[in-house]
Amino acid sequence: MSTVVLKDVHKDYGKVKAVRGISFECADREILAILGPSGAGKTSTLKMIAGLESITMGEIFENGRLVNFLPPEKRNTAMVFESYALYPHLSVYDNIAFPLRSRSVQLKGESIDARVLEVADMLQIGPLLGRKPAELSGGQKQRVALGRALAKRAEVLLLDEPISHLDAKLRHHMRRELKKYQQALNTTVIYVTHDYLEALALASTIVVLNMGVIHQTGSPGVVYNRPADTFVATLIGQPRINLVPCRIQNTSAPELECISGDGSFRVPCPLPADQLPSGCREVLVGIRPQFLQLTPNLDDDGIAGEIYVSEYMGTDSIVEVKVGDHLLKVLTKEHGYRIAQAVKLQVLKKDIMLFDAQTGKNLLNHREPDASHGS
Amino acid sequence: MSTVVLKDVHKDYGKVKAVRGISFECADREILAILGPSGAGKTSTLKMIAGLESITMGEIFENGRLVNFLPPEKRNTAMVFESYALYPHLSVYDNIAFPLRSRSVQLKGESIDARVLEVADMLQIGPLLGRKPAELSGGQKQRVALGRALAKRAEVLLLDEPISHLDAKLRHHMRRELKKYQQALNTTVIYVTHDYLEALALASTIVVLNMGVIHQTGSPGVVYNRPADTFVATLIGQPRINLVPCRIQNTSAPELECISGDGSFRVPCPLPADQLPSGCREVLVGIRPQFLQLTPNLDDDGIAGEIYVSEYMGTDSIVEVKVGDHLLKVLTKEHGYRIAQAVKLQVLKKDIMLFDAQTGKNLLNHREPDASHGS
Amino acid sequence: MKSREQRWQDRYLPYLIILPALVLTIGILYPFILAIIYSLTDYRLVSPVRHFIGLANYLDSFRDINFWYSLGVTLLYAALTISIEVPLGLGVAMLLNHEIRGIRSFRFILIIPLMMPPVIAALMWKMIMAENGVMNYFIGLIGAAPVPWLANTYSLLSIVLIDVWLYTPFCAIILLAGLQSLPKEPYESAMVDRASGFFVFRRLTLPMLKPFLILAILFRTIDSLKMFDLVYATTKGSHSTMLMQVSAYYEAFRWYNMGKSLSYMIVIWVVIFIISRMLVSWWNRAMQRATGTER
Amino acid sequence: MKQAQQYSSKRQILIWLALAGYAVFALFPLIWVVMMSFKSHIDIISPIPKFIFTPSLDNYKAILFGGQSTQYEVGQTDFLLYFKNSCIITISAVLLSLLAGVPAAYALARYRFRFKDDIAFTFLSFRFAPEIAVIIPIYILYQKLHLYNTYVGLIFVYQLITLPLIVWIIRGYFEDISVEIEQAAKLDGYSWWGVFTKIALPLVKPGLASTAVLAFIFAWNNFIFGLILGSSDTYPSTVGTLGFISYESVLWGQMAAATVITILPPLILAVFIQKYLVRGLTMGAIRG
Amino acid sequence: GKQSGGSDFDPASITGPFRWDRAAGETIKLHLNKHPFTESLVPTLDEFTELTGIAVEYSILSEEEYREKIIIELSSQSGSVDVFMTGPFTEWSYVRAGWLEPLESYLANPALTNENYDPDDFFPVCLTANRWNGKPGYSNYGLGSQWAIPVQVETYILAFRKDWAADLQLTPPGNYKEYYRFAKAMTRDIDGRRVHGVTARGIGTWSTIATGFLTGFASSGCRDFDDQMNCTINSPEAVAFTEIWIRTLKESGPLAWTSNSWYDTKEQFESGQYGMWLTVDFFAVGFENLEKSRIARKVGYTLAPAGPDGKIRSNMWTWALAVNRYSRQKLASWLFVQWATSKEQLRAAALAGNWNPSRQSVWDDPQVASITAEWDNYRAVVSENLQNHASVCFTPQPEVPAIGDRWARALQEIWSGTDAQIALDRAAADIDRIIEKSGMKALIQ
Ligand SMILES: Nc1ncnc2c1ncn2[C@@H]1O[C@H](COP(=O)(O)OP(=O)(O)OP(=O)(O)O)[C@@H](O)[C@H]1O
Ligand SMILES: Nc1ncnc2c1ncn2[C@@H]1O[C@H](COP(=O)(O)OP(=O)(O)OP(=O)(O)O)[C@@H](O)[C@H]1O
Ligand SMILES: [Mg+2]
Ligand SMILES: [Mg+2]
Repeated sequence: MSTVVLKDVHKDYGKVKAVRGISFECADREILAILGPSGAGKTSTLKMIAGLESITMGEIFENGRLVNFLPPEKRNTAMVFESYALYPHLSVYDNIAFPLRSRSVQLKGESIDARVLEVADMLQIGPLLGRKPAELSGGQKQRVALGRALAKRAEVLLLDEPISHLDAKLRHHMRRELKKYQQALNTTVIYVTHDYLEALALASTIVVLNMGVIHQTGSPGVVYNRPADTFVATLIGQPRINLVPCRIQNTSAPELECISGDGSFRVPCPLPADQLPSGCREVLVGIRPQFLQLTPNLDDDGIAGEIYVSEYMGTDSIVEVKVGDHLLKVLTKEHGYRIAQAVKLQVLKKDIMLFDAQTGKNLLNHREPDASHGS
Repeated sequence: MSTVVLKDVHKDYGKVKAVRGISFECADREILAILGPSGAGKTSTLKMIAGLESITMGEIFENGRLVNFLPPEKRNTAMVFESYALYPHLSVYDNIAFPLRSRSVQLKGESIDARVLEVADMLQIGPLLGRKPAELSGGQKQRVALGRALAKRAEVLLLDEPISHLDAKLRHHMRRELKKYQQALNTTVIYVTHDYLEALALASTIVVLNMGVIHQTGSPGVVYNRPADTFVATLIGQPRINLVPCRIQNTSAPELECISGDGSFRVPCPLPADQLPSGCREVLVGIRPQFLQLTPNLDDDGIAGEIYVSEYMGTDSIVEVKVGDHLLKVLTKEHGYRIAQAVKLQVLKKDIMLFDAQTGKNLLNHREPDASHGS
Repeated sequence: MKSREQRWQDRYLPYLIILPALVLTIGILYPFILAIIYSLTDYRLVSPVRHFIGLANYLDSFRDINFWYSLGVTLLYAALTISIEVPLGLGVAMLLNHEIRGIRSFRFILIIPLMMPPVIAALMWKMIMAENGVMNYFIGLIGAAPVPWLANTYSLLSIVLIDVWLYTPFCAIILLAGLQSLPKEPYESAMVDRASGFFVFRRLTLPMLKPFLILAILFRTIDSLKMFDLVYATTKGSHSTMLMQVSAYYEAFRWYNMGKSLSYMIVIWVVIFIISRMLVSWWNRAMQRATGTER
Repeated sequence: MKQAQQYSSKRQILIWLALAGYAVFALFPLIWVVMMSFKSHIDIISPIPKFIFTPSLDNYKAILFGGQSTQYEVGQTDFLLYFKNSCIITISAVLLSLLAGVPAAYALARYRFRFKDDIAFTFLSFRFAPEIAVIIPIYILYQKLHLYNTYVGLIFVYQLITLPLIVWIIRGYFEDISVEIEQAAKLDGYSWWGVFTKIALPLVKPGLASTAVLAFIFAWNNFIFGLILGSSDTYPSTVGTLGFISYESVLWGQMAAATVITILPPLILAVFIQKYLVRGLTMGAIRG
Repeated sequence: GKQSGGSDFDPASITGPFRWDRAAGETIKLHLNKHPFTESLVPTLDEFTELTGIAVEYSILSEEEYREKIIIELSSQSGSVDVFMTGPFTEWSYVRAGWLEPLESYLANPALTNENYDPDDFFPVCLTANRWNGKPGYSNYGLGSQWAIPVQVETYILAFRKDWAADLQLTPPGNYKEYYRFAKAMTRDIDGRRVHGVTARGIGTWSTIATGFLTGFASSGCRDFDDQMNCTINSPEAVAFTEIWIRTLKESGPLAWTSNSWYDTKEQFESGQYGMWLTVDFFAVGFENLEKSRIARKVGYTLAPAGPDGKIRSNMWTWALAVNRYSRQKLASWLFVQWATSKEQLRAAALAGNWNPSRQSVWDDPQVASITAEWDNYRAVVSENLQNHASVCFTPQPEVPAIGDRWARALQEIWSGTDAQIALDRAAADIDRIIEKSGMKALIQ
């Protein structure tokens, strides 16, 4: 049984406020991802959970027990450091075996061997076991760091961008292995990443952190489909979401419409008038590039625009469409568009998000939860 | 004018052969990406170009001049190290200003200031200028390292995974800035990455490296659409390409067909019989997940299969479809498939790749170059 | 052209950098050689003439049981001091490495003994260890009989005690600086790995600190094998404290036998040379191991 | 600066106690010396050690101003001269050693070249020689070269003490600097000198400072070189301090006062240096 | 000025009337031992320069350092020292090494020695002690050239706590059996603290021999060498005396006798913890110092205990000024020696604490005499000693330091439990070897 609970935790480094009162709960045996841009306070949070950084304010509980003052060696955690923190004088094998030999684990020769080999195999570093860290490439070091944490089989596994230096293939493999490992050993995992895909693919809960403040906590589906605010919406999804400043107006259309300043962009308002916060008329309309349909057929309904630029991205192209003063990104599989070609853009009402122009808050957030996220 | 040419370059670390004879040319003012998995020899190659590692064998030319023995400080290169290698005793400002104060650049006070601020602005590290590296987060350190290299405005810029620690948004921003910078200053850039998307988006030439050997050199479009072999094909593209071992057979179909061992998978052979290497019958058929169309309509043509697992990935889902003994990945926007649901898979002949089962070499590589890659 | 320039750099730059130090060194080399030559003569301070007598001084010494005794006492002395000072210094350094309140004052206090010139320190200690001195006074307080600290049987140990007092701070400083230069991250990860203090000490601190430990041992070995001041100032070299350099002093300055005295000192020089050679190659290996860059 | 470990108060107290225990051992003789410097001779030779006495400044007066001393024990008025000599010789010797030795240490740490280990060992082997062994040959040489009883001669011979220490200990610190940081500096366009002065030196500053202090202390405390190779113009203060062993008794009080004064410079130096004995922000990150 | 020196300088070549300014403009270099004589000399050096036009540089060191330094300076034969302090048995080494300038022809030359100098005013024993003909053997004592002019003299007398003796109703010992008993009787607890009957030097160097021990040894009729330069420190009488000497120390002496240097011993005695010390007479200055000593006015002085034949042979030492044979300013050097050992200078020195004076006239000076007036019968004892009992008790030969150190080590061994005969036999054998090697035997007549 291992839960981790943070209650209004703060971390100051002198004048720098790295973490400004965050609270979340990580349930037993779940993978919780802390997602945030560079400098958000992810590493600081993780180090506080590990007991490596003092807590400026607030409380951290592990298994219901207050651990603010428990030294790291008394907690049953394992951690992968962003900078690896390998033992320079030990071979890869001994690095991985190190926690196993410590008093808290104290395995004997053969079982150490078995565990090290198992982990090495999983991380594909078998042939490197005899080398010293100085003789490894960046990605290899990172895998050793991961191996060291995994070999220990701690109750709580803290991972700080553990696979950022691996290639896509290996990363994919690692993600799977990690999930298998976590399920087999019933470990609680807190996973720090700046990669939303990783968070979506791995975690059951995502905590979105920025500038030391939590913007949203939720399941991957919720975070993706119902971002709490524009920050979360832009952080997640690539190419990033289109945000168009609009006014909500009562037009001739059957329902309210969101219309941009120059009138070039107009979409139906996904909220009925009575659900709009009173007085709120200035909004940001958010539409993910995938949800914009591009058609060369100018007779179709939709927003008129012209192709501005088109970027080839393997299978898909990212096409930027100029609509009035706005550039909208569209993800499409068609590569045939010419620059300056006139097109129409279509969008389903269900794919339209609405954010408060002032606060950035999502105005739709009382909608039903969307259950469509995957395995 | 800055070209970089490698001729049969080798690098051994004692018994470890990190680079085993690679040759490529980086034209003036181009961005060349070295793409490869962890341990491929990317960093080693870069360090040899910078003059930081001795060259075990082979020759490196910069601007046509042999530089094997030129000390690093005499070359006009800048480099971002994988491990940042920031100067721990200097503030961020001084770290960035450091190369500007060197004898080879020798800027004076104000112009240094201007350059540092410009770079800091571009990298969004303005507020951090007064801090020491130890007070930075991982991503911030990486940006400082990048800033230091950019500030110098060297003729050749060597970047070793320079944005691996940044979030998607920032990464995107950086990529753009880098491109702008490169175009403005006419810098030649060699960019090491394990991220194929980065390579595709940035580079005009991609060198695919694995185990110290070059698998392919080419433009992004060529590398993506006409991978030299299965290694390149699987390295690039996410989810990775489906490879199905097949035999080429003369069936009742109008052309040759590729049929898997159990017969469950069959697709037309993209090559006419006379273009097949003699005796080659065992092949790997490669189809990217994007090119497989999934239809619940069992009356349609196509390969019959059933849904095995479905993974939610934001907009798309990765659906694995069981076809006989094979699992094929399909990228789709439809999320509604049930496990074990029977489906049909369709693929266009132009989207089928063919690899030699023994050597892994792409059998289609004498086809016309595909010009469909974007801006 | 370029490649030649580079090769020139590669080849000669290091020598160039070392040159000033080397020049100083070579200047001092001359007296060394002179000393060796004198040791092959019957050089007496009170005699104007010197004759070359080959290895006679050495053979003479080797036949003299006092020589062997002296050598034995010297080795014993070095072994005793080093085996106390280095572990104790390590302990002190590790205590001083904690960032706790008041640690700065402690760091300062604990190196003060080093600042006493050894001769003076020894005189002061002699006073403290006198029959009516403070040591016996304190011992008397707990009811024990006064101890003749500097008389034959105790004198070597007493001088070892003074040496420990004087030079433990030296070890502590070197080791503290060493501890401070260790990378911090492995410690953090070891903490998370729940390694016990002792385990971390044995598996992390010791191996990474080894180069510094060896340096401390090296310098202490060199200095204690040629220890002179403390003995000279306390017992003037009673039988049990007849270290090699004290013997050599007697031969040269009291009995005028410069040649013989030099033979003693050349022998101790050789002993130090051999031990240091071993320590230095050990240091080289440890240095590479600690950073994981074995060649 | 942040400190990862949080000390429980129990642990702090334990560390404190252990340190205090050692501090008593380290300080006791010194306290005794300081007390002695304020005692009269009759109190000093008291058969029962005196902890309570009427302090007087007579001893200090005697050594600083010579002046009033009893009929048979004239104070040593040259002490201040010797003190000045010590300062000149020791500081110059340490500076010379730093100037020549630190670059050498750097080369030994960073470059690979032929005879490297032998050269390094040669530096060290200087310290092997028992002082008494080399002192006579040096004396004879100095007489010939007119270096006898000169500052230059003494500064030169003090290299025997300071140079090996500086080369060897600093070399260790240089070896600790991550190679990549220096490589980065090279790429940034700096020659070895630039890298050395702008990167390597600042990074080893703490080690440099403490080693320089050690070298200073060892040189300051040396006795035999000054005695044999100097004369009344150039004697260092150690020789002066021993001068308080008068013909028929040791002037313990004055000697103690002189000792207190003699250890002041290293002490003051150590106060300044003390902050370098603490890991700066820069340290800890230098090993790759 | 002109050079009046060099190893072949002949003082007889100088003629004419005596003039102080004969060597004006020269500079001489003194090497001085830390000593009351030095202390009184240094402030008056300007007077000398004024008188003679000779500039003086000097270096002062404590005794141990002084001895090392002077040997090195002299052995360099570079003339880096002109005038230095020395004394009887150390001179013997220097004489054989040829470092000393014989002074009798300077004394005899009226062009060089002024008529008021009055060499006969020196105690005869003091001049004798600084003469030697370079040949080994006791019969050569006091023969030959005058190598140095004494500035001070020390002899050995017995200092004891007369207050304790009175308490215990003891009379001071007249022989060494009594000496043993006297020490034993005074060893007891006073106020719960142990006090000891006797103290003495005990470090393993010749100074341990040269002091009270040698006085007792010689008084007991023993010698260190026979006429053939065979070591006799292990003769039956010698062993008997040595045994009783060590036994006394062991049973009634300091706990750590083997680390007792002269100043430890003096402090011990002055701290009031010891009953008796066969010591050098001038230490009385310290004992009687009311400010610094706990035993001032509590000490009695008497002659050293006598041997079986009733004779007392008190060992002695003089500090004396000698001239370096390799000096390049011998004339100036001699003028300095003459000036520094003049009646006026030595009187001033004595008044400044240079004890005991080497000139009869100074010793008899009322002002000088008044200093010691309150020191029990110190004056009488010292006078008696100088008249009748004092002489250097080592046999003249250049290896005194080596044999003295070896001998002292034997005493330490005996103190640590080795049988006296065995320890002394071994020492004698070693000493014979030293003499053998030194080539002395060839010089015996
Ligand atoms: N100093 C060294 N000694 C021995 N082997 C080394 C050394 N440096 C690198 N290697 C090995 O050489 C190979 C190539 O290393 P390199 O650092 O070039 O890889 P890379 O492509 O940069 O990988 P990554 O993406 O993980 O950083 C790896 O197998 C690595 O283990
Ligand atoms: N030791 C320190 N002193 C001062 N400020 C610090 C220190 N460590 C971190 N910070 C600051 O605190 C903030 C949070 O840092 P943290 O390392 O937690 O970020 P992060 O979310 O892990 O970022 P990244 O993804 O770049 O690693 C950053 O702005 C950083 O500059
Ligand atoms: Mg971080
Ligand atoms: Mg790399």
